[in-house]
Amino acid sequence: MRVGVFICHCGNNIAGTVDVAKVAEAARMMPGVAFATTYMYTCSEPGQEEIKETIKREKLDRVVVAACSPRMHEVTFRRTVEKAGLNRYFFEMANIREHCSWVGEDKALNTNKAIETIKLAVEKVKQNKPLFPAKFKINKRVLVIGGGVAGMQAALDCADGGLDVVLVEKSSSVGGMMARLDKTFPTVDCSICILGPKMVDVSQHEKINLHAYSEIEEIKGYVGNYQIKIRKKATYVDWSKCTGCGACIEKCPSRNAYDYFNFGVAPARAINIPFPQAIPKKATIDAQFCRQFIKGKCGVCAKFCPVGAINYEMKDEIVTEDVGAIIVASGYGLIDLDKLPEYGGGRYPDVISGIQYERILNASGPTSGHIERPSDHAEPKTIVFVSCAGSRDKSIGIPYCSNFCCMYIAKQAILTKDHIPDSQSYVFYIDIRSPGKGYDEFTRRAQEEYGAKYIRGRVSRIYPKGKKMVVKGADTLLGTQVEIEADLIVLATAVTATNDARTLAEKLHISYDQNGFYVESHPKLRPVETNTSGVFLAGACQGPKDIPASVSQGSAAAAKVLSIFSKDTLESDPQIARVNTNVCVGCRKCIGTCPFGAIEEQQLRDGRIVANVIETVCAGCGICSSTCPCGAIQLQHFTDNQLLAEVNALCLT
Amino acid sequence: MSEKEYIYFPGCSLEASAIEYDMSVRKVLTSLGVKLIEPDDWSCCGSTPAHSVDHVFAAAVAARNLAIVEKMGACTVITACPACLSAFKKAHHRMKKEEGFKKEVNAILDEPYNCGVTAKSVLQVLLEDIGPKAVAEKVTTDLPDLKVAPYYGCIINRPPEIMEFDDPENPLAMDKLMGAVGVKVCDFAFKVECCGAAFGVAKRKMVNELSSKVLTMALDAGANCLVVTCQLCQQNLDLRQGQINSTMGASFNMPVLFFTQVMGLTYGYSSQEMGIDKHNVNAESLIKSRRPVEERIKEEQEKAKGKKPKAKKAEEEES
Amino acid sequence: MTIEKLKEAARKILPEVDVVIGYRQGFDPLHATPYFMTKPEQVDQLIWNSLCVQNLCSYLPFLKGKVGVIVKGCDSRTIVQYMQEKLIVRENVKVIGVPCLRVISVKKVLAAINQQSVKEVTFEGENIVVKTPEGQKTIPLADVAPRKCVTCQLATPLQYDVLAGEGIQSNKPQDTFEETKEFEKLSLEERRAYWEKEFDRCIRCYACRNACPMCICQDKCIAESRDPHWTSQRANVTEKFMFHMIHGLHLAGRCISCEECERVCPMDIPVAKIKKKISMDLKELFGYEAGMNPDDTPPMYVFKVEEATIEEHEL
Amino acid sequence: MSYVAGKELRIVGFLCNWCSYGGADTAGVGRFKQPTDLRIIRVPCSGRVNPLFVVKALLNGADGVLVSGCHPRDCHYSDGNFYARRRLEMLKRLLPFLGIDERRFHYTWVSASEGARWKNVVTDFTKAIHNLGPLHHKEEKTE
Repeated sequence: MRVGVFICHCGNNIAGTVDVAKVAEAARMMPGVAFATTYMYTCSEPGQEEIKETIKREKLDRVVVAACSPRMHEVTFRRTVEKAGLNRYFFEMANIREHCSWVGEDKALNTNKAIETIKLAVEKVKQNKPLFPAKFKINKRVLVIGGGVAGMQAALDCADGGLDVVLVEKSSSVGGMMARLDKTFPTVDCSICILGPKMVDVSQHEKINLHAYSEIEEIKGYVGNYQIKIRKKATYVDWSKCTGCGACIEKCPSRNAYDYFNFGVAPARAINIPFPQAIPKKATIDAQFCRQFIKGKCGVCAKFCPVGAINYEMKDEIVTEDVGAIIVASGYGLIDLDKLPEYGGGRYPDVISGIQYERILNASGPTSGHIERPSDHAEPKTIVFVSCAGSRDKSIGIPYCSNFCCMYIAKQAILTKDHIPDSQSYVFYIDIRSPGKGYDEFTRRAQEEYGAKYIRGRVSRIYPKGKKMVVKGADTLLGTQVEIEADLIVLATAVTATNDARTLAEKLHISYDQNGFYVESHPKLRPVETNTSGVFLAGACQGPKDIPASVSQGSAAAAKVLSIFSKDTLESDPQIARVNTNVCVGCRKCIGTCPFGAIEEQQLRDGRIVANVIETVCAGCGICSSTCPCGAIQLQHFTDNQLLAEVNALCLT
Repeated sequence: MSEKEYIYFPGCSLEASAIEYDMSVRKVLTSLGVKLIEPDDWSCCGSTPAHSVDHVFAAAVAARNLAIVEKMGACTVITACPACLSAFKKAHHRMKKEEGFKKEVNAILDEPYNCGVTAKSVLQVLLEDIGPKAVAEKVTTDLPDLKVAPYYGCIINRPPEIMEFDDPENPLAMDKLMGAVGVKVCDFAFKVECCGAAFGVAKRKMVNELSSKVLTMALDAGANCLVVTCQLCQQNLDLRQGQINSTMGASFNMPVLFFTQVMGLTYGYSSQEMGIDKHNVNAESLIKSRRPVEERIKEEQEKAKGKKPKAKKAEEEES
Repeated sequence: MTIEKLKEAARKILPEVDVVIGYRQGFDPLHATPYFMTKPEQVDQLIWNSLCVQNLCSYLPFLKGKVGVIVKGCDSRTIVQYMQEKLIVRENVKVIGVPCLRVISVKKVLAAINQQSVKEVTFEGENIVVKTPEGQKTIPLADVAPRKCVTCQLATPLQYDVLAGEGIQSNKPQDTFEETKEFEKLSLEERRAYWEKEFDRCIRCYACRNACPMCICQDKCIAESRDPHWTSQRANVTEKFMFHMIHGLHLAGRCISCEECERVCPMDIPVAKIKKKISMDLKELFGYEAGMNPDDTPPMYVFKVEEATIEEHEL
Repeated sequence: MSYVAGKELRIVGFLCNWCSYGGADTAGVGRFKQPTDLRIIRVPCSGRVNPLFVVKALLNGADGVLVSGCHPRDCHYSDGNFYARRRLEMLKRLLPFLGIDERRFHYTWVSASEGARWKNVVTDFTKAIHNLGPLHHKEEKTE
């Protein structure tokens, strides 16, 4: 066996704290190693060429690259050795950067650690067997979770690319948060005017199958072949009949249902269509408030519905869809006002959230676009905006910046001036974050043209004084305390993950960070992929994002799906379990423990019952291998012998 | 109601400047069937003067008293003074959390403190251990003219992780108790704003400004009287009210009573028994209209009768 | 008389099965040995007494067709465990249950007669009478009973199709793992030294494994294979230790404490000790006892999303 | 296997590729300094870690073994860490019976985003092992 070891300097990233020359020297002494060298940037074009040539020149049959994390470049180098004629699994990576040069301070110890890490890889690679991926057909349909702007963009791009799209939206209409906005920064064009056409496209595109008012129940399968169970929640209105005429809403007697779309700015009816441009424009009954459900008598809507669409008996319905890839665009949430007691959040009606103000500004909102404050419907003259209301505040567990508040506050200040020329806006801020194209100019306009007074400092307390609200805070630039008597206070409440983000992640088998936002597989280079192949991310479910960023991610995710669907078959990862039927005693323990039901009984000609792995279903976790008492079922590339070789490399003295 | 017993730590000011607080606390708790035992040889709680110079020392002074209570075999000590309360709770909290600190403190003490004592405010005892229901049962007298703004001050419930009582931003304990004894309570936004605290001498003007804000807010809230839990607040707001008027060119005339005094009055004690007369701003004008509680109850019943049909109508609209 | 009932049962069952497994006299009067009966006349040689120690169920997973087997209470846990692990088809096994209060430990008897050859063995009430060249010795059965009999709760088998004799109640105290707890009182160093000393004697004859009813891998055992290569053939204590850990951990949640492993060990290594410790922990963690309820699943092959008894370990 | 005399002990870590291995990467990218003793073996899932690997390591020369997987409910293969939890807990309780201090074996959960947490796990575990000292009386070769 002739193993070649290539040690990467990675500029100074490795060579800075590891004596690479010494490492190479030590590597040459390792049994089975025929060649070892160092290289400045192994991952570079010439670096890979070097590897290919050396393989040929030195007749290497195994290769170890000691460099960064395999999560970074394993794929790159596998391709390299394959090009040089070796099976791509005759390659191992020794992680001497993330796990060594970057975390250890003592050069001698680092060097020793690097040597041992390479020894580990060498021992493993000597145990490696050639593996060959099987091909399997893929189902070229895509599931998009979330009908916000990111989800719709992804759905439309996929559909235009010729894919069948299943779009699942939790609420009764697509549109998401953007549909709630009045105008958008920095162009101040009407939000629904630019979103509306997209919504219509979604509803009319023959390739898009929209499940509104539905949620993901269960996800089974693997890239190329997912089986999705979707729960269509009971609307108590037969949408095939409903024309969206609104007669029922007119007549509905229970008038204090919570208005989710307007974030409770004003009460809604128990039967409702969230907004005029809703897609689909169908009514939904909120059983929490509907008298028919609470009191057991009413039936007014049923009486007045011209098409007899009302059906109080309706039950949730489970539909199944088979797809080959999933785009997650489940969006974001906002913290509740009452999490901010020092601002009187939830206590004083005239302390509202940014999104609520957005609805008040909006012509299709509960006040038809007239700015009036909740308490007495008076037109406010002095409006105070408080940015970072919750954001960048460790004490309530939200250490991060919510990304777009600075900008929408500037927008809202501008719009306020447009609506009420004799009004005065104040903005309390920590920093103005306006890095986007035309963003900083925009925040300046708010101050210079629209006279919004920006105060750098935080608000300590908000309390009522007569009809006014007093905002007490610090001006850190003047180094004084300020008190402003305002009519309306708008809190830029922090962006959070949606409250069901974690449960959805568990169904998808993707990971989320401590704040509940989904983790991309590389923060820079794979921003819309997850570590679960076939599942992609778009929009704010991955972290707070404004509209352009969400839209680009929607398109990016769509592009990713289209590219994997550009082939008819996918290569299955050969790193799956395989049964040695000569050894298997048919105890069936693996069958019971496999999370994917990938193992079945099989009778051999001699009548013996043994286990058999269904290749396309096996995901390669290896639970079977650690369950099997006689080592008959082995996870390829992570077999007992391969792991034992590593253990022995470290332990046997 | 079952006989309750508590170790009661009066603290320095309740023996002197705020003796009326002590009087009212003892009387009110007695009428609620609570027996108070004063620990022998209790000493300074270690508040402001001590902890502003040396934390270990301050903790030791507090812990000395807690150790005494521990030795008495009790696990709770109650006090009316928020300063004592926070001194005790702070010392206990940090000694419990940091083994090193505990050693340091106990090294100074003859009798080590083993962190076995919970300090509670009289307010907390009344609200949680006795409860509004029992508190209400003892009411004999109605004070129709009294409209109180409950003013909690800064430390009775802050910092929350140490004081572990009520809401740090919008406390309601006194509101509930005042409600329970049938006194009109005004919702008041300055419940926990600063009164100027111990700066009365050093920075008089600042204290006057801050206190005057509190009084103004109380007036705006429609109150004609402040109820407090802290004798320092009481001092700044009552004793200095004349001062405030002259510095701020105002004309406040708002009595500032301890919540226990108000409770006592509703229990039928006289102004003298509650030491109302010890205050600067005279509260008599608000109290003199006092009457047996039955009268109020009758009134309310009549009102209710008057209301009935109206309420009915609303019901019909609903359905 | 139990033996008559046994013979009768065996004869009755024989026509329906390919073989009936029982006991007959072994190579000397002190040993009984497993006996495979296929013809009615063989049944006459069947014996039943306190010498019938072997767990005959161990053969079941490896026998095709229908089998009859004589099963003591303790052995019946094997049947149950096989059922849990679907290693036998219960319908294909005719279980002849036999009530039993205790067997003897040959090792203990030989110790009592300081290892002389045995001429004759008879039973008088609760005593065993052993004739040796030097005369005869009467020993109370209780004194030479193996450990498992001392706390045996299964005088009557859990599973049987026919019961030879009347069902009897156990008169023994519950097993409270005293021995295990005692051992845990030793210091870490003492325990480590203990095992290194014990395992050092191991000759890796694999008798413990071969006798174990749950070691279903038998000649496929990873202690002997090269793929996977868990242990080398080197005769050092580490490799021996490793082998016994393999045996122990493979039996986690499966060991029905028949203690055959210990009975057959030629070096008298207390190999059952480790398995008992694991059984104790798993009983405590998951309330699971192997071989008691056919509907259970061994705890290492299932999980709960919330494990009430497992707390996260802090560093 | 070569040692750096006195300074290091032998610590073997089995890390789930999807979470803890990534967490260790994250720690590296964040330059969170850690002791150098740990050697990492990459596995697809904590459920792949047969307790016998831990035993093998401890018997053959490791002074400490660390297994780290995804937080419960967050397993890339949905159930792997649930099996791991049961099996490794069983092992952790068994070790002292064999005369091996159970603190020499630690299993925990670290996600790919928890770089800081990973640093703490490594630092604390290494500290713990150094407090316990070497498990085997082997003559340590110097470089």
